[in-house]
Amino acid sequence: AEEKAFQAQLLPLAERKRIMRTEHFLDFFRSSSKVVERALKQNEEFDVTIDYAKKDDMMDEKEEAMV
Amino acid sequence: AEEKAFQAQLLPLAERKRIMRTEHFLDFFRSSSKVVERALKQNEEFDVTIDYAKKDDMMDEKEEAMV
Amino acid sequence: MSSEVEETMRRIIKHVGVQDVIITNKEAKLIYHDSKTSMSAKDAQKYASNLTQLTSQARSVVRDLDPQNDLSFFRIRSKNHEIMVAPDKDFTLMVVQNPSASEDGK
Amino acid sequence: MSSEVEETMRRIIKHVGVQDVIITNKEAKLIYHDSKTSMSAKDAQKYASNLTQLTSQARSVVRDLDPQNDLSFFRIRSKNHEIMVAPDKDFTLMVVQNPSASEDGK
Repeated sequence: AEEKAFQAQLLPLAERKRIMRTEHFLDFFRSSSKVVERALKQNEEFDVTIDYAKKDDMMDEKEEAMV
Repeated sequence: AEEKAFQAQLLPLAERKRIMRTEHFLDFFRSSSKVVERALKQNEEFDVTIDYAKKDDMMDEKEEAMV
Repeated sequence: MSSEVEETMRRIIKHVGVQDVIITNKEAKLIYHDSKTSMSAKDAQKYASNLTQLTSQARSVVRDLDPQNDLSFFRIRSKNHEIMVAPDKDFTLMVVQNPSASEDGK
Repeated sequence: MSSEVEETMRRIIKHVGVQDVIITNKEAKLIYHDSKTSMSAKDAQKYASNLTQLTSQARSVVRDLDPQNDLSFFRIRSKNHEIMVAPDKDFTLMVVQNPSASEDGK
């Protein structure tokens, strides 16, 4: 029953698909996905919160590589 | 009067200085400042939210430089 | 969904460590949801609601410092995840990544 | 203040675009405050209180997804600033940067 109540709150699939085809959505999506993709790339190259306590050596190597 | 009330809430300078000399504070400071300095360095190299609308060309250059 | 959106989504979900991609409308209702960790639509909706609330709180902090300014992006690092939120007036893109996955993969 | 802390603080405040550095204790009271924009101690305190509140909200979102997990760092980008918050159990370090300053400076 709870599951049913939840399903009822969801936007219908057809409506979601319609929204995602609007120019308004595409404008949003183009800029927001760019920011996210750049941040993902940054994280792959360098983790700012690498656990320095446990991985100090690893970190130092990375830090040097970055400079 | 408001200013006075605010000053009264502040930790006394001597107390602040004492805290900043404790090992407990130094432990915190060493790790948190490392994370912040790495993030600052990241931002200097690459701004994930560069205004693509206005600065698209600049961005593309940067993105290529990053890859 | 346009092929442009599909292609970008595929690229995002393929990034190392990316677990969940969620898009909501301004009522915080799910418009899109993809997951590598089989997060249910229900959990995704709950998560999105929490993040939407956090987004408006972050927005007020930003405006409190400078009323002319506006929130454009925020990321929350925890031991195991990075949550990224790119909010716009009408939609919000949220991505959950496990950044240490890239370490393990090397 | 130890010379180690002084030296790091000098390095941080010298970073391109850094405007404010704030450290608070767990009651969100100012322990340290340095500013290039002559932010008053009062404004710094108000700012720190807002960010401390946001920190605990971010922490609950993180724990809601995974109770074993904990918040370690978050950054908020706005048009004009990036706010960085590194929270610990007893202290929090907050830095406000204007990242576009580095663009202008080139």
